[in-house]
Amino acid sequence: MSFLGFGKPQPTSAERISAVENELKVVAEMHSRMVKICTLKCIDKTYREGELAKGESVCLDRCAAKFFESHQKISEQLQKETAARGGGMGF
Amino acid sequence: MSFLGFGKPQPTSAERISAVENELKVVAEMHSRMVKICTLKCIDKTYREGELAKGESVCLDRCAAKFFESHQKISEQLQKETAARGGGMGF
Amino acid sequence: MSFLGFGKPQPTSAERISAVENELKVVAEMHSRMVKICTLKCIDKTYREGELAKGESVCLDRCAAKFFESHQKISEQLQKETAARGGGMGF
Amino acid sequence: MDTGLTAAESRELDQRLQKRQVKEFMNLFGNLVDNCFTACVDDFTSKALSGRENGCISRCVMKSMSTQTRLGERFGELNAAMSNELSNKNI
Amino acid sequence: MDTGLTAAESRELDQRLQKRQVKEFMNLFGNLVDNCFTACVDDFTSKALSGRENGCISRCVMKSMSTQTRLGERFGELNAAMSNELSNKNI
Amino acid sequence: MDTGLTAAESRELDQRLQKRQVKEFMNLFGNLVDNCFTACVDDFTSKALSGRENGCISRCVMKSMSTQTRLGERFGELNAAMSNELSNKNI
Repeated sequence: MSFLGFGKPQPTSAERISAVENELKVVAEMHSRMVKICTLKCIDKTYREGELAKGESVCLDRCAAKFFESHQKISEQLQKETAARGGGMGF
Repeated sequence: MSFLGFGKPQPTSAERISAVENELKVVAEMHSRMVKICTLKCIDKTYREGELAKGESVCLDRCAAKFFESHQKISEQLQKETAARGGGMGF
Repeated sequence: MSFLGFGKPQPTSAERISAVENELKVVAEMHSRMVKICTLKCIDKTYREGELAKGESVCLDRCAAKFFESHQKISEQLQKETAARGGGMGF
Repeated sequence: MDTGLTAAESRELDQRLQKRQVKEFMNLFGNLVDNCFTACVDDFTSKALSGRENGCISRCVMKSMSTQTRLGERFGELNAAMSNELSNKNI
Repeated sequence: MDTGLTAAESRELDQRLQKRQVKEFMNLFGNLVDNCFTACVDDFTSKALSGRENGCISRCVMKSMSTQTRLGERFGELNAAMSNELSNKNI
Repeated sequence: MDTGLTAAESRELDQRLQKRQVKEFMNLFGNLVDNCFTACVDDFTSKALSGRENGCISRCVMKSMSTQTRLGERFGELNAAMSNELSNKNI
Protein backbone atom coordinates (compact mmCIF):
# COMPACT_ATOMS: atom_id res chain seq x y z
CA MET A 1 0.00 0.00 0.00
CA SER A 2 1.90 3.05 -1.22
CA PHE A 3 -0.83 5.63 -1.72
CA LEU A 4 0.76 8.02 0.77
CA GLY A 5 4.03 7.98 -1.09
CA PHE A 6 6.09 5.89 1.35
CA GLY A 7 8.28 3.11 0.08
CA LYS A 8 10.20 5.14 -2.47
CA PRO A 9 13.99 4.52 -2.64
CA GLN A 10 15.65 6.11 0.38
CA PRO A 11 19.41 6.49 0.88
CA THR A 12 20.36 5.97 4.54
CA SER A 13 19.65 2.91 6.64
CA ALA A 14 17.64 4.86 9.23
CA GLU A 15 15.47 6.33 6.52
CA ARG A 16 14.86 2.94 4.94
CA ILE A 17 13.72 1.56 8.25
CA SER A 18 11.52 4.57 8.92
CA ALA A 19 9.92 4.24 5.51
CA VAL A 20 8.88 0.62 6.10
CA GLU A 21 7.86 1.42 9.66
CA ASN A 22 5.67 4.27 8.46
CA GLU A 23 4.07 2.12 5.80
CA LEU A 24 3.16 -0.53 8.36
CA LYS A 25 1.94 2.16 10.75
CA VAL A 26 -0.40 3.51 8.09
CA VAL A 27 -1.81 0.02 7.53
CA ALA A 28 -2.18 -0.62 11.27
CA GLU A 29 -3.97 2.67 11.84
CA MET A 30 -6.29 2.08 8.92
CA HIS A 31 -7.11 -1.33 10.39
CA SER A 32 -7.86 0.12 13.80
CA ARG A 33 -10.08 2.86 12.34
CA MET A 34 -11.95 0.26 10.29
CA VAL A 35 -12.63 -1.89 13.35
CA LYS A 36 -13.98 1.09 15.27
CA ILE A 37 -16.20 2.38 12.49
CA CYS A 38 -17.58 -0.99 11.32
CA THR A 39 -18.32 -2.04 14.91
CA LEU A 40 -20.32 1.17 15.25
CA LYS A 41 -22.16 0.60 11.96
CA CYS A 42 -22.88 -3.12 12.28
CA ILE A 43 -22.90 -4.40 15.86
CA ASP A 44 -26.03 -4.29 18.02
CA LYS A 45 -25.10 -2.34 21.17
CA THR A 46 -27.38 -4.25 23.53
CA TYR A 47 -25.11 -7.31 23.46
CA ARG A 48 -27.95 -9.72 24.09
CA GLU A 49 -25.92 -12.37 22.22
CA GLY A 50 -22.22 -13.20 22.51
CA GLU A 51 -22.01 -14.62 18.99
CA LEU A 52 -22.05 -12.53 15.83
CA ALA A 53 -25.52 -12.73 14.26
CA LYS A 54 -25.63 -13.68 10.58
CA GLY A 55 -26.71 -10.15 9.68
CA GLU A 56 -23.88 -8.63 11.68
CA SER A 57 -21.27 -10.83 9.98
CA VAL A 58 -22.49 -9.93 6.52
CA CYS A 59 -22.63 -6.26 7.49
CA LEU A 60 -19.01 -6.40 8.72
CA ASP A 61 -17.82 -7.94 5.43
CA ARG A 62 -19.56 -5.28 3.37
CA CYS A 63 -18.49 -2.50 5.70
CA ALA A 64 -14.85 -3.59 5.32
CA ALA A 65 -15.15 -3.60 1.52
CA LYS A 66 -16.83 -0.19 1.47
CA PHE A 67 -14.29 1.21 3.90
CA PHE A 68 -11.42 0.14 1.63
CA GLU A 69 -13.14 1.53 -1.43
CA SER A 70 -13.77 4.84 0.36
CA HIS A 71 -10.20 4.95 1.59
CA GLN A 72 -8.79 4.52 -1.90
CA LYS A 73 -11.27 6.90 -3.48
CA ILE A 74 -10.59 9.63 -0.91
CA SER A 75 -6.85 9.15 -1.26
CA GLU A 76 -7.07 9.63 -5.04
CA GLN A 77 -9.39 12.63 -4.80
CA LEU A 78 -7.14 14.24 -2.21
CA GLN A 79 -4.13 13.89 -4.49
CA LYS A 80 -6.01 15.38 -7.42
CA GLU A 81 -7.47 18.28 -5.47
CA THR A 82 -4.23 19.05 -3.69
CA ALA A 83 -2.42 19.16 -7.04
CA ALA A 84 -5.18 21.34 -8.56
CA ARG A 85 -5.08 23.81 -5.66
CA GLY A 86 -1.28 23.75 -5.72
CA GLY A 87 -1.44 23.24 -1.97
CA GLY A 88 0.99 21.36 0.25
CA MET A 89 0.08 18.68 2.78
CA GLY A 90 -1.91 21.04 4.99
CA PHE A 91 -4.45 21.32 2.10
CA MET B 1 -0.60 -3.79 38.03
CA SER B 2 0.88 -6.55 35.91
CA PHE B 3 -2.10 -8.00 34.07
CA LEU B 4 -0.58 -7.19 30.69
CA GLY B 5 2.53 -9.13 31.51
CA PHE B 6 4.95 -6.23 31.92
CA GLY B 7 7.34 -6.17 34.84
CA LYS B 8 8.82 -9.61 34.25
CA PRO B 9 12.62 -9.89 34.67
CA GLN B 10 14.33 -8.21 31.71
CA PRO B 11 18.05 -8.44 30.89
CA THR B 12 19.32 -5.12 29.52
CA SER B 13 19.08 -1.75 31.20
CA ALA B 14 17.09 -0.20 28.35
CA GLU B 15 14.58 -3.03 28.51
CA ARG B 16 14.20 -2.68 32.28
CA ILE B 17 13.45 1.01 31.89
CA SER B 18 11.03 0.37 29.04
CA ALA B 19 9.21 -2.22 31.10
CA VAL B 20 8.59 0.16 34.00
CA GLU B 21 7.76 2.98 31.61
CA ASN B 22 5.21 0.78 29.83
CA GLU B 23 3.64 -0.29 33.10
CA LEU B 24 3.18 3.34 34.16
CA LYS B 25 1.87 4.22 30.73
CA VAL B 26 -0.79 1.53 30.99
CA VAL B 27 -1.88 2.91 34.35
CA ALA B 28 -1.90 6.51 33.06
CA GLU B 29 -3.95 5.58 30.04
CA MET B 30 -6.42 3.61 32.11
CA HIS B 31 -6.78 6.65 34.37
CA SER B 32 -7.42 8.97 31.47
CA ARG B 33 -10.00 6.62 29.92
CA MET B 34 -11.76 6.34 33.27
CA VAL B 35 -11.99 10.13 33.65
CA LYS B 36 -13.48 10.47 30.17
CA ILE B 37 -16.01 7.69 30.55
CA CYS B 38 -17.15 8.49 34.11
CA THR B 39 -17.50 12.19 33.27
CA LEU B 40 -19.78 11.14 30.41
CA LYS B 41 -21.79 8.78 32.63
CA CYS B 42 -22.12 10.98 35.73
CA ILE B 43 -21.75 14.71 35.06
CA ASP B 44 -24.69 16.87 34.03
CA LYS B 45 -23.72 18.53 30.73
CA THR B 46 -25.62 21.78 31.33
CA TYR B 47 -23.07 22.96 33.89
CA ARG B 48 -25.60 25.02 35.80
CA GLU B 49 -23.48 24.47 38.91
CA GLY B 50 -19.70 24.71 39.32
CA GLU B 51 -19.62 22.33 42.29
CA LEU B 52 -20.10 18.58 42.07
CA ALA B 53 -23.64 17.73 43.18
CA LYS B 54 -23.94 15.03 45.86
CA GLY B 55 -25.43 12.64 43.31
CA GLU B 56 -22.62 13.30 40.85
CA SER B 57 -19.93 12.60 43.47
CA VAL B 58 -21.50 9.31 44.48
CA CYS B 59 -21.94 8.37 40.83
CA LEU B 60 -18.22 9.07 40.18
CA ASP B 61 -17.15 6.86 43.08
CA ARG B 62 -19.30 3.97 41.89
CA CYS B 63 -18.33 4.49 38.27
CA ALA B 64 -14.64 4.29 39.23
CA ALA B 65 -15.22 1.05 41.15
CA LYS B 66 -17.23 -0.49 38.32
CA PHE B 67 -14.65 0.63 35.77
CA PHE B 68 -11.88 -1.13 37.68
CA GLU B 69 -13.96 -4.26 38.10
CA SER B 70 -14.78 -4.28 34.37
CA HIS B 71 -11.14 -3.68 33.48
CA GLN B 72 -9.98 -6.64 35.53
CA LYS B 73 -12.81 -8.89 34.39
CA ILE B 74 -12.19 -8.11 30.71
CA SER B 75 -8.45 -8.60 31.11
CA GLU B 76 -9.02 -12.07 32.61
CA GLN B 77 -11.60 -13.07 30.01
CA LEU B 78 -9.31 -11.90 27.21
CA GLN B 79 -6.47 -14.04 28.51
CA LYS B 80 -8.71 -17.08 28.78
CA GLU B 81 -10.31 -16.68 25.35
CA THR B 82 -7.01 -15.91 23.65
CA ALA B 83 -5.51 -19.05 25.16
CA ALA B 84 -8.58 -21.11 24.16
CA ARG B 85 -8.49 -19.84 20.57
CA GLY B 86 -4.72 -20.31 20.49
CA GLY B 87 -4.52 -16.82 19.03
CA GLY B 88 -1.77 -14.25 19.42
CA MET B 89 -2.20 -10.67 20.51
CA GLY B 90 -4.26 -9.66 17.49
CA PHE B 91 -7.03 -11.97 18.84
CA MET C 1 2.14 30.90 22.35
CA SER C 2 3.67 30.26 25.75
CA PHE C 3 0.69 29.75 28.01
CA LEU C 4 1.83 26.27 28.98
CA GLY C 5 5.18 27.56 30.12
CA PHE C 6 7.31 26.20 27.30
CA GLY C 7 9.94 28.38 25.68
CA LYS C 8 11.71 29.42 28.87
CA PRO C 9 15.54 29.50 28.72
CA GLN C 10 16.86 25.94 28.66
CA PRO C 11 20.51 24.90 29.04
CA THR C 12 21.32 21.92 26.80
CA SER C 13 20.87 21.70 23.06
CA ALA C 14 18.51 18.73 23.28
CA GLU C 15 16.31 20.58 25.75
CA ARG C 16 16.20 23.69 23.57
CA ILE C 17 15.06 21.62 20.62
CA SER C 18 12.49 19.80 22.73
CA ALA C 19 11.11 23.08 24.01
CA VAL C 20 10.48 24.45 20.53
CA GLU C 21 9.18 21.09 19.34
CA ASN C 22 6.74 20.96 22.26
CA GLU C 23 5.54 24.49 21.61
CA LEU C 24 4.82 23.64 17.97
CA LYS C 25 3.16 20.40 19.01
CA VAL C 26 0.81 22.28 21.34
CA VAL C 27 -0.16 24.61 18.50
CA ALA C 28 -0.63 21.73 16.03
CA GLU C 29 -2.81 19.83 18.47
CA MET C 30 -4.91 22.88 19.24
CA HIS C 31 -5.39 23.35 15.51
CA SER C 32 -6.49 19.78 14.98
CA ARG C 33 -8.92 19.91 17.91
CA MET C 34 -10.39 23.15 16.54
CA VAL C 35 -10.95 21.62 13.11
CA LYS C 36 -12.73 18.63 14.63
CA ILE C 37 -14.95 20.63 16.96
CA CYS C 38 -15.87 23.43 14.52
CA THR C 39 -16.66 20.92 11.76
CA LEU C 40 -19.03 19.25 14.20
CA LYS C 41 -20.64 22.55 15.22
CA CYS C 42 -20.93 24.17 11.78
CA ILE C 43 -20.96 21.71 8.89
CA ASP C 44 -24.18 20.09 7.66
CA LYS C 45 -23.64 16.34 7.85
CA THR C 46 -25.80 15.45 4.84
CA TYR C 47 -23.18 16.81 2.41
CA ARG C 48 -25.73 17.72 -0.20
CA GLU C 49 -23.33 20.44 -1.39
CA GLY C 50 -19.57 20.24 -1.97
CA GLU C 51 -19.04 23.97 -1.42
CA LEU C 52 -19.18 25.66 1.96
CA ALA C 53 -22.51 27.46 2.31
CA LYS C 54 -22.34 31.13 3.32
CA GLY C 55 -23.79 30.29 6.73
CA GLU C 56 -21.25 27.51 7.26
CA SER C 57 -18.33 29.81 6.42
CA VAL C 58 -19.48 32.48 8.84
CA CYS C 59 -20.10 29.85 11.49
CA LEU C 60 -16.54 28.49 11.04
CA ASP C 61 -15.03 31.98 11.46
CA ARG C 62 -16.97 32.63 14.64
CA CYS C 63 -16.34 29.13 15.95
CA ALA C 64 -12.59 29.64 15.49
CA ALA C 65 -12.71 32.96 17.35
CA LYS C 66 -14.76 31.50 20.19
CA PHE C 67 -12.51 28.45 20.38
CA PHE C 68 -9.44 30.65 20.83
CA GLU C 69 -11.17 32.80 23.41
CA SER C 70 -12.28 29.68 25.33
CA HIS C 71 -8.80 28.20 25.08
CA GLN C 72 -7.18 31.30 26.57
CA LYS C 73 -9.87 31.75 29.21
CA ILE C 74 -9.62 28.12 30.35
CA SER C 75 -5.83 28.28 30.39
CA GLU C 76 -5.94 31.34 32.67
CA GLN C 77 -8.60 29.90 34.95
CA LEU C 78 -6.67 26.65 35.23
CA GLN C 79 -3.53 28.49 36.30
CA LYS C 80 -5.45 30.48 38.91
CA GLU C 81 -7.32 27.50 40.33
CA THR C 82 -4.26 25.28 40.36
CA ALA C 83 -2.34 27.96 42.26
CA ALA C 84 -5.26 28.46 44.69
CA ARG C 85 -5.56 24.72 45.38
CA GLY C 86 -1.79 24.47 45.67
CA GLY C 87 -2.02 21.50 43.34
CA GLY C 88 0.50 20.24 40.81
CA MET C 89 -0.18 19.43 37.17
CA GLY C 90 -2.55 16.57 37.94
CA PHE C 91 -5.02 19.20 39.35
CA MET D 1 5.95 -7.28 1.36
CA ASP D 2 9.39 -6.87 -0.23
CA THR D 3 10.93 -4.32 2.09
CA GLY D 4 14.29 -4.09 0.35
CA LEU D 5 16.08 -3.97 3.72
CA THR D 6 19.37 -5.62 4.69
CA ALA D 7 19.43 -8.27 7.42
CA ALA D 8 20.67 -5.78 10.03
CA GLU D 9 17.98 -3.32 9.08
CA SER D 10 15.36 -6.05 9.29
CA ARG D 11 16.46 -6.89 12.82
CA GLU D 12 16.21 -3.25 13.90
CA LEU D 13 12.82 -3.04 12.24
CA ASP D 14 11.63 -6.18 14.05
CA GLN D 15 12.42 -4.61 17.41
CA ARG D 16 10.45 -1.50 16.54
CA LEU D 17 7.56 -3.58 15.27
CA GLN D 18 7.45 -5.51 18.54
CA LYS D 19 7.09 -2.21 20.39
CA ARG D 20 4.35 -1.21 17.97
CA GLN D 21 2.53 -4.51 18.53
CA VAL D 22 2.54 -3.98 22.29
CA LYS D 23 1.22 -0.46 21.76
CA GLU D 24 -1.48 -1.66 19.39
CA PHE D 25 -2.56 -4.40 21.72
CA MET D 26 -2.82 -1.86 24.54
CA ASN D 27 -4.99 0.38 22.34
CA LEU D 28 -7.15 -2.52 21.31
CA PHE D 29 -7.61 -3.59 24.91
CA GLY D 30 -8.39 -0.02 25.97
CA ASN D 31 -10.95 0.39 23.20
CA LEU D 32 -12.55 -2.90 24.20
CA VAL D 33 -12.93 -1.77 27.82
CA ASP D 34 -14.31 1.62 26.73
CA ASN D 35 -16.73 0.07 24.30
CA CYS D 36 -18.08 -2.68 26.55
CA PHE D 37 -18.23 -0.47 29.66
CA THR D 38 -20.08 2.25 27.75
CA ALA D 39 -22.55 -0.24 26.26
CA CYS D 40 -23.15 -2.36 29.36
CA VAL D 41 -22.79 -0.27 32.52
CA ASP D 42 -25.44 2.33 33.20
CA ASP D 43 -26.63 1.69 36.69
CA PHE D 44 -24.77 3.63 39.38
CA THR D 45 -26.96 2.77 42.34
CA SER D 46 -24.35 0.27 43.50
CA LYS D 47 -20.58 0.04 43.25
CA ALA D 48 -20.35 -3.61 42.18
CA LEU D 49 -21.23 -4.85 38.71
CA SER D 50 -24.70 -6.43 38.63
CA GLY D 51 -25.36 -9.87 37.16
CA ARG D 52 -26.89 -8.25 34.10
CA GLU D 53 -23.86 -5.98 33.61
CA ASN D 54 -21.45 -8.87 34.07
CA GLY D 55 -23.28 -10.93 31.47
CA CYS D 56 -23.42 -8.05 29.03
CA ILE D 57 -19.68 -7.34 29.39
CA SER D 58 -18.84 -10.99 28.90
CA ARG D 59 -20.94 -11.23 25.72
CA CYS D 60 -19.53 -7.91 24.52
CA VAL D 61 -15.96 -9.19 24.87
CA MET D 62 -16.78 -12.39 23.00
CA LYS D 63 -18.53 -10.57 20.21
CA SER D 64 -15.75 -7.97 19.97
CA MET D 65 -13.17 -10.71 19.59
CA SER D 66 -15.17 -12.34 16.80
CA THR D 67 -15.56 -8.93 15.16
CA GLN D 68 -11.84 -8.34 15.42
CA THR D 69 -11.08 -11.74 13.89
CA ARG D 70 -13.56 -11.39 11.06
CA LEU D 71 -12.50 -7.85 10.17
CA GLY D 72 -8.86 -8.91 10.39
CA GLU D 73 -9.47 -11.58 7.74
CA ARG D 74 -11.32 -9.16 5.45
CA PHE D 75 -8.63 -6.52 5.98
CA GLY D 76 -5.91 -8.97 5.01
CA GLU D 77 -7.72 -9.98 1.82
CA LEU D 78 -8.58 -6.44 0.79
CA ASN D 79 -5.10 -5.16 1.56
CA ALA D 80 -3.50 -7.94 -0.48
CA ALA D 81 -5.87 -7.23 -3.39
CA MET D 82 -5.09 -3.52 -3.24
CA SER D 83 -1.32 -4.10 -3.08
CA ASN D 84 -1.50 -6.34 -6.16
CA GLU D 85 -3.53 -3.78 -8.04
CA LEU D 86 -1.05 -1.04 -7.17
CA SER D 87 2.04 -3.05 -8.14
CA ASN D 88 0.37 -3.98 -11.46
CA LYS D 89 -0.21 -0.28 -12.10
CA ASN D 90 3.41 0.55 -11.29
CA ILE D 91 4.88 -2.03 -13.65
CA MET E 1 6.14 0.26 43.36
CA ASP E 2 9.37 -1.71 43.63
CA THR E 3 10.84 -1.12 40.21
CA GLY E 4 14.03 -3.13 40.71
CA LEU E 5 16.03 -0.49 38.83
CA THR E 6 19.53 0.77 39.60
CA ALA E 7 20.06 4.43 40.53
CA ALA E 8 21.23 5.32 37.02
CA GLU E 9 18.23 3.60 35.49
CA SER E 10 15.94 5.42 37.89
CA ARG E 11 17.38 8.77 36.80
CA GLU E 12 16.83 7.95 33.13
CA LEU E 13 13.32 6.81 33.95
CA ASP E 14 12.60 10.04 35.84
CA GLN E 15 13.45 12.09 32.77
CA ARG E 16 11.13 10.05 30.63
CA LEU E 17 8.38 10.31 33.19
CA GLN E 18 8.69 14.09 33.24
CA LYS E 19 8.15 14.11 29.48
CA ARG E 20 5.17 11.84 29.97
CA GLN E 21 3.72 14.15 32.62
CA VAL E 22 3.96 17.11 30.28
CA LYS E 23 2.26 15.09 27.57
CA GLU E 24 -0.48 13.94 29.91
CA PHE E 25 -1.11 17.45 31.17
CA MET E 26 -1.40 18.63 27.58
CA ASN E 27 -3.93 15.88 26.85
CA LEU E 28 -5.88 16.67 29.96
CA PHE E 29 -5.95 20.35 29.13
CA GLY E 30 -6.99 19.61 25.55
CA ASN E 31 -9.80 17.30 26.69
CA LEU E 32 -10.98 19.98 29.12
CA VAL E 33 -11.19 22.57 26.35
CA ASP E 34 -12.98 20.13 24.02
CA ASN E 35 -15.42 19.07 26.68
CA CYS E 36 -16.31 22.52 28.01
CA PHE E 37 -16.43 24.13 24.56
CA THR E 38 -18.69 21.36 23.23
CA ALA E 39 -21.01 21.59 26.25
CA CYS E 40 -21.16 25.38 26.56
CA VAL E 41 -20.74 27.04 23.16
CA ASP E 42 -23.59 26.63 20.71
CA ASP E 43 -24.45 30.12 19.56
CA PHE E 44 -22.58 31.25 16.46
CA THR E 45 -24.44 34.50 15.84
CA SER E 46 -21.49 36.42 17.28
CA LYS E 47 -17.74 35.88 17.42
CA ALA E 48 -17.25 36.71 21.11
CA LEU E 49 -18.28 34.44 23.96
CA SER E 50 -21.58 35.55 25.52
CA GLY E 51 -22.02 36.05 29.25
CA ARG E 52 -23.93 32.80 29.46
CA GLU E 53 -21.20 30.90 27.60
CA ASN E 54 -18.48 32.45 29.77
CA GLY E 55 -20.30 31.44 32.92
CA CYS E 56 -20.90 27.93 31.65
CA ILE E 57 -17.23 27.46 30.70
CA SER E 58 -16.08 28.74 34.06
CA ARG E 59 -18.39 26.34 35.95
CA CYS E 60 -17.39 23.52 33.60
CA VAL E 61 -13.70 24.05 34.37
CA MET E 62 -14.35 24.10 38.12
CA LYS E 63 -16.47 20.99 38.01
CA SER E 64 -13.99 19.18 35.75
CA MET E 65 -11.18 19.92 38.20
CA SER E 66 -13.22 18.53 41.08
CA THR E 67 -14.08 15.49 38.97
CA GLN E 68 -10.41 15.00 38.15
CA THR E 69 -9.44 15.26 41.82
CA ARG E 70 -12.17 12.92 43.05
CA LEU E 71 -11.52 10.29 40.39
CA GLY E 72 -7.77 10.61 41.02
CA GLU E 73 -8.33 9.69 44.67
CA ARG E 74 -10.57 6.74 43.82
CA PHE E 75 -8.12 5.59 41.14
CA GLY E 76 -5.26 5.63 43.62
CA GLU E 77 -7.20 3.60 46.18
CA LEU E 78 -8.47 1.06 43.65
CA ASN E 79 -5.09 0.70 41.99
CA ALA E 80 -3.39 0.12 45.36
CA ALA E 81 -6.02 -2.48 46.31
CA MET E 82 -5.60 -4.27 42.99
CA SER E 83 -1.80 -4.27 43.21
CA ASN E 84 -1.99 -5.80 46.70
CA GLU E 85 -4.38 -8.46 45.53
CA LEU E 86 -2.13 -9.34 42.61
CA SER E 87 1.05 -9.53 44.67
CA ASN E 88 -0.73 -11.76 47.21
CA LYS E 89 -1.71 -14.08 44.37
CA ASN E 90 1.84 -14.18 43.04
CA ILE E 91 3.42 -15.14 46.38
CA MET F 1 8.71 32.73 15.95
CA ASP F 2 12.16 33.55 17.37
CA THR F 3 13.31 30.13 18.46
CA GLY F 4 16.72 31.17 19.78
CA LEU F 5 18.29 28.03 18.32
CA THR F 6 21.71 27.66 16.67
CA ALA F 7 21.96 26.57 13.01
CA ALA F 8 22.75 22.96 13.96
CA GLU F 9 19.83 22.86 16.35
CA SER F 10 17.56 24.29 13.68
CA ARG F 11 18.56 21.54 11.28
CA GLU F 12 17.83 18.85 13.87
CA LEU F 13 14.51 20.54 14.60
CA ASP F 14 13.65 20.64 10.89
CA GLN F 15 14.05 16.90 10.62
CA ARG F 16 11.76 16.32 13.58
CA LEU F 17 9.21 18.73 12.20
CA GLN F 18 9.15 16.88 8.90
CA LYS F 19 8.34 13.69 10.79
CA ARG F 20 5.64 15.58 12.66
CA GLN F 21 4.18 16.89 9.39
CA VAL F 22 3.94 13.40 7.98
CA LYS F 23 2.25 12.27 11.19
CA GLU F 24 -0.18 15.17 11.14
CA PHE F 25 -1.05 14.60 7.52
CA MET F 26 -1.75 10.96 8.27
CA ASN F 27 -4.04 11.98 11.15
CA LEU F 28 -5.80 14.51 8.99
CA PHE F 29 -6.30 11.97 6.24
CA GLY F 30 -7.53 9.37 8.71
CA ASN F 31 -9.99 11.82 10.27
CA LEU F 32 -11.25 12.73 6.80
CA VAL F 33 -11.92 9.09 5.94
CA ASP F 34 -13.63 8.50 9.30
CA ASN F 35 -15.75 11.60 8.99
CA CYS F 36 -16.87 11.14 5.39
CA PHE F 37 -17.42 7.39 5.74
CA THR F 38 -19.49 7.88 8.89
CA ALA F 39 -21.57 10.62 7.30
CA CYS F 40 -22.07 9.06 3.87
CA VAL F 41 -22.11 5.26 4.13
CA ASP F 42 -25.08 3.68 5.84
CA ASP F 43 -26.34 1.06 3.44
CA PHE F 44 -24.85 -2.38 3.90
CA THR F 45 -27.07 -4.30 1.51
CA SER F 46 -24.23 -4.34 -1.02
CA LYS F 47 -20.44 -4.38 -0.81
CA ALA F 48 -19.75 -1.69 -3.38
CA LEU F 49 -20.31 2.04 -2.80
CA SER F 50 -23.57 3.22 -4.38
CA GLY F 51 -23.77 6.26 -6.66
CA ARG F 52 -25.32 8.26 -3.83
CA GLU F 53 -22.57 7.25 -1.41
CA ASN F 54 -19.86 8.03 -3.96
CA GLY F 55 -21.30 11.49 -4.58
CA CYS F 56 -21.66 12.18 -0.86
CA ILE F 57 -18.06 11.16 -0.16
CA SER F 58 -16.78 13.28 -3.01
CA ARG F 59 -18.67 16.37 -1.78
CA CYS F 60 -17.61 15.61 1.79
CA VAL F 61 -13.93 15.59 0.79
CA MET F 62 -14.29 18.87 -1.10
CA LYS F 63 -16.10 20.56 1.75
CA SER F 64 -13.65 19.21 4.31
CA MET F 65 -10.74 20.63 2.33
CA SER F 66 -12.41 24.04 2.18
CA THR F 67 -13.14 23.82 5.90
CA GLN F 68 -9.51 22.93 6.57
CA THR F 69 -8.29 25.85 4.46
CA ARG F 70 -10.66 28.38 5.99
CA LEU F 71 -9.98 27.30 9.58
CA GLY F 72 -6.25 27.27 8.83
CA GLU F 73 -6.43 30.94 7.82
CA ARG F 74 -8.43 31.90 10.90
CA PHE F 75 -6.10 29.88 13.11
CA GLY F 76 -3.06 31.67 11.70
CA GLU F 77 -4.60 35.11 12.28
CA LEU F 78 -5.81 34.33 15.79
CA ASN F 79 -2.56 32.69 16.77
CA ALA F 80 -0.54 35.68 15.52
CA ALA F 81 -2.84 38.08 17.40
CA MET F 82 -2.50 36.04 20.59
CA SER F 83 1.29 35.80 20.31
CA ASN F 84 1.52 39.59 19.90
CA GLU F 85 -0.71 40.16 22.90
CA LEU F 86 1.40 37.82 25.01
CA SER F 87 4.74 39.34 24.00
CA ASN F 88 3.35 42.84 24.71
CA LYS F 89 2.38 41.65 28.18
CA ASN F 90 5.83 40.17 28.77
CA ILE F 91 7.72 43.35 27.82
